[in-house]
Amino acid sequence: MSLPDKTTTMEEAVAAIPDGAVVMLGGFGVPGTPFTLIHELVRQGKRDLTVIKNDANEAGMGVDHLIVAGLMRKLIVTHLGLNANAIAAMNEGRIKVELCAQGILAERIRAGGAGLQAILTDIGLETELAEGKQVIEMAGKRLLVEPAIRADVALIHADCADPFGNLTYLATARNFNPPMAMAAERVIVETERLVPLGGISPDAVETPGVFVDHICPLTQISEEYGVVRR
Amino acid sequence: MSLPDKTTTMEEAVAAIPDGAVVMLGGFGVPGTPFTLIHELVRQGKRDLTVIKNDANEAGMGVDHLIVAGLMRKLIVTHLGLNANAIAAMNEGRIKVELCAQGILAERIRAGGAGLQAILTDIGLETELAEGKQVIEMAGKRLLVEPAIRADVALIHADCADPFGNLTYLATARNFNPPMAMAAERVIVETERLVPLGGISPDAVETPGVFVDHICPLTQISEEYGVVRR
Amino acid sequence: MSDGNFSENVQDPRARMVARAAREIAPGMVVNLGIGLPTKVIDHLPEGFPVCLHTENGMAGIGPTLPYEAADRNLIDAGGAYVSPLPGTSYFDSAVSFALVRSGRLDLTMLGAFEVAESGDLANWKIPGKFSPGAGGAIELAQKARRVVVLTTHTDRKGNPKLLRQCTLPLTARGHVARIFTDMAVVDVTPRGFALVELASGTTAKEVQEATGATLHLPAGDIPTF
Amino acid sequence: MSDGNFSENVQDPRARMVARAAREIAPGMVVNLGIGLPTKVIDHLPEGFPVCLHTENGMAGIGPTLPYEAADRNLIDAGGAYVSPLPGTSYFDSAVSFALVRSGRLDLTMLGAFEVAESGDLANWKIPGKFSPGAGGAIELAQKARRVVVLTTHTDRKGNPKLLRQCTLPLTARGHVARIFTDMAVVDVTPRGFALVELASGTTAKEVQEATGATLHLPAGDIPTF
Repeated sequence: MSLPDKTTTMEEAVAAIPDGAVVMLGGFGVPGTPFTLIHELVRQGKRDLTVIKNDANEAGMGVDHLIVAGLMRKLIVTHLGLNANAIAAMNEGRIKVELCAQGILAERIRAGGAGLQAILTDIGLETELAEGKQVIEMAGKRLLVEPAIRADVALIHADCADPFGNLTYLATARNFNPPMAMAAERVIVETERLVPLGGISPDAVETPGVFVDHICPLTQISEEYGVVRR
Repeated sequence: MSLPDKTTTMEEAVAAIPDGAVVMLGGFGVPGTPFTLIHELVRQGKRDLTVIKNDANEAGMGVDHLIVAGLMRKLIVTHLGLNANAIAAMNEGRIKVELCAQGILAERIRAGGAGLQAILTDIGLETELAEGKQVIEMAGKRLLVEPAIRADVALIHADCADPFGNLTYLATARNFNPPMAMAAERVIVETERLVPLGGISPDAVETPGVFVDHICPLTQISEEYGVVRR
Repeated sequence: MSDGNFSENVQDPRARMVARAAREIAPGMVVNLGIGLPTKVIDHLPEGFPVCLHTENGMAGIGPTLPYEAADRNLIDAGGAYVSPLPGTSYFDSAVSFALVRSGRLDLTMLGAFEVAESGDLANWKIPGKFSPGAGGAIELAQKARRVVVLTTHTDRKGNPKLLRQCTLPLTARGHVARIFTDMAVVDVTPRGFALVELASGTTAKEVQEATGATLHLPAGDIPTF
Repeated sequence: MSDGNFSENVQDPRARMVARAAREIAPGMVVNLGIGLPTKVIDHLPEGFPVCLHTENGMAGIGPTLPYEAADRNLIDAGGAYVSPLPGTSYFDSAVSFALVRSGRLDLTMLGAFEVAESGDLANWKIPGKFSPGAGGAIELAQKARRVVVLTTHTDRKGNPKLLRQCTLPLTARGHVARIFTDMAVVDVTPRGFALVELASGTTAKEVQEATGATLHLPAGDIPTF
């Protein structure tokens, strides 16, 4: 037996994404955001996207490009306080925004990746985050039904990949990438480094290649990936 | 800041477990089973235990010692086909056995570790595994409510630990250990190797020390841990 | 493992069934082979064949099984066999292992059976009063693999059919079996019921029908053999 | 970070509040410090103090913050500050990060506040019509840390009290705040309502009551100062 090769170009991998797709984007702030894949989404002019991401990055970087280019219909997010463009687009009704508690967004995505239909939680009960949600009673306790989330596509930023799609991440660039890399019909990875099969120890793999469809090696790390001077 | 030291002796760590405790045991077959901690449970004669484990090991090893010594009241398990003692004890009513689908047991434990109350799944619908379980309707689909599981104690086998309780596992000895290590009020680890703080790369940690209470270095690896000649 | 090609000219009927089942695996698939007959499929895959074998105790990319002397005490498959890694293998915990199964990343599973119904129902984990050790991972494999096929002898030890109109034993999963490989035939589960697809060489359609506990629909033209 | 001891003799009232709050952290705790004032608590911990600081973007064991020049582009806290690891630090994904919070492994969280009610209700994430960027991880921190304390100025910029009988803003969590550190006092949330525990030096109980939008229960004897 041998493991198949999933390396491809970014152009080709992104070309398969249809307009109207539901797209998960890894990252929390700068670390782990697939900036180059987002640029390719913009370059190919994919429209009417529903984007799922922890945050809206900052003005002029990452997910903000999709807002400015008018390619995003809806944003499912935990916090967009650092991006005035995103807040303005929300307030002016140019994008629809759904706000989630951060850990519940992570768990809903993970549940999607785990093939579960929903999780039951008391997080957000008696707050306005519970409004409109299904409530059930279990063992005498009222709980919120938080449905699993899956996407058409997940765009993932890895530090290192092998051709089968086994991935590792660095430090806090891990964040939402592993759960998202399990929760989409098509998982596209940009990687800072590509190593041969066997180049990642089987114990060190953080996302098993089984979940991954396309590996796109990055040819350069643009300044968006860098340290932000504030 | 510095991270606290959680190393202790196995005698002391196990002494804190009360009779009647709900105890999770890592392992799938031989790999990852905390054989030495189980021996200490038997030596200290902890009674009336509810044990949660993937399988019942084989006659003469691991969880079987608890059955033979009459210390186990109930076993929550996915498969006990390799242990004739366990099947006999079940059939004779000496232990109560609850059978779970393997991945659902893993998810129920993980949900406990994640502070969720339950998961919703279609696994086992229309089979006898669904009998007696709460069913709810979500978006027109009938789903089983599978409650999260937490234990009083989890006994974990690691390949390597640091004094704060960061853990790594080897190969298929990982199995149920990481979810169980998140899902108990008290997590006790036997480790083949103890390294100083910083001896495990922060990216390589498989169970963060935050979840762990006690680290017990093994002084020897008994033959139970070895390759089984069949 | 055979030498660059799928096995040919296997004589023993069971081995022939296993060899035929191996040809069900397409390049690039992620496959879980159940305990028993299905595990033997591995021996009939061409060397270097691009396939990712999954085992539910936490490994993707199973390599060849190892003898006792060469075994790694921490590396088994779900049946307890000592296996080896390939370049590109990964290990993961039991929750991730079934996440893969339930979320649709498992292209194919090959399972054993006590009974299969013409509706695709499968019973393979419990004989009430005789054998009830728990289903392990079978429920999820049978319910969630993208394609579920069964490898089984066509009849049990007493000669009773295992392919039936309805299962009599507790079900593993309802309506998910797509194809059955036996020592006598390859049989598909269709909306009309069982359909004969191929015959073991030396076996007639009539013999297969007589050993089957439900109507066997025959194809229009010649029936291929394996 | 101070030199082996908790900070003493801090003059600025806000800095004094932060220094006092730092003494709330017991050795061995796992602690999450919210964005803003709570983050500054770190500067008042004795060097080498045994504490595990958690940040919700996926790290346990935060070390000192780093200047721009020394920063690692992949290593930030949830507020975006560039931080460093300690010996024994671990990184994990966002699901694991909140598993830790919700399952009871977070001993203490220190949060900022717009409003705190005498019942322990907290509002700190939304001012309808003005400010609604999302709650991030605050809901789970406020609802599930074993102990929730708040650091806030006693009044807002216009001098209006932030400690109230009832919150007027959308809640972050209901009934979980145990203690409030302000520039004027340390106040506990008790079954009877707010209880004055300590006074900032130079402040009187009467001044604190006047700046508080609910009854402040006074202790029987002398009131310690900080």
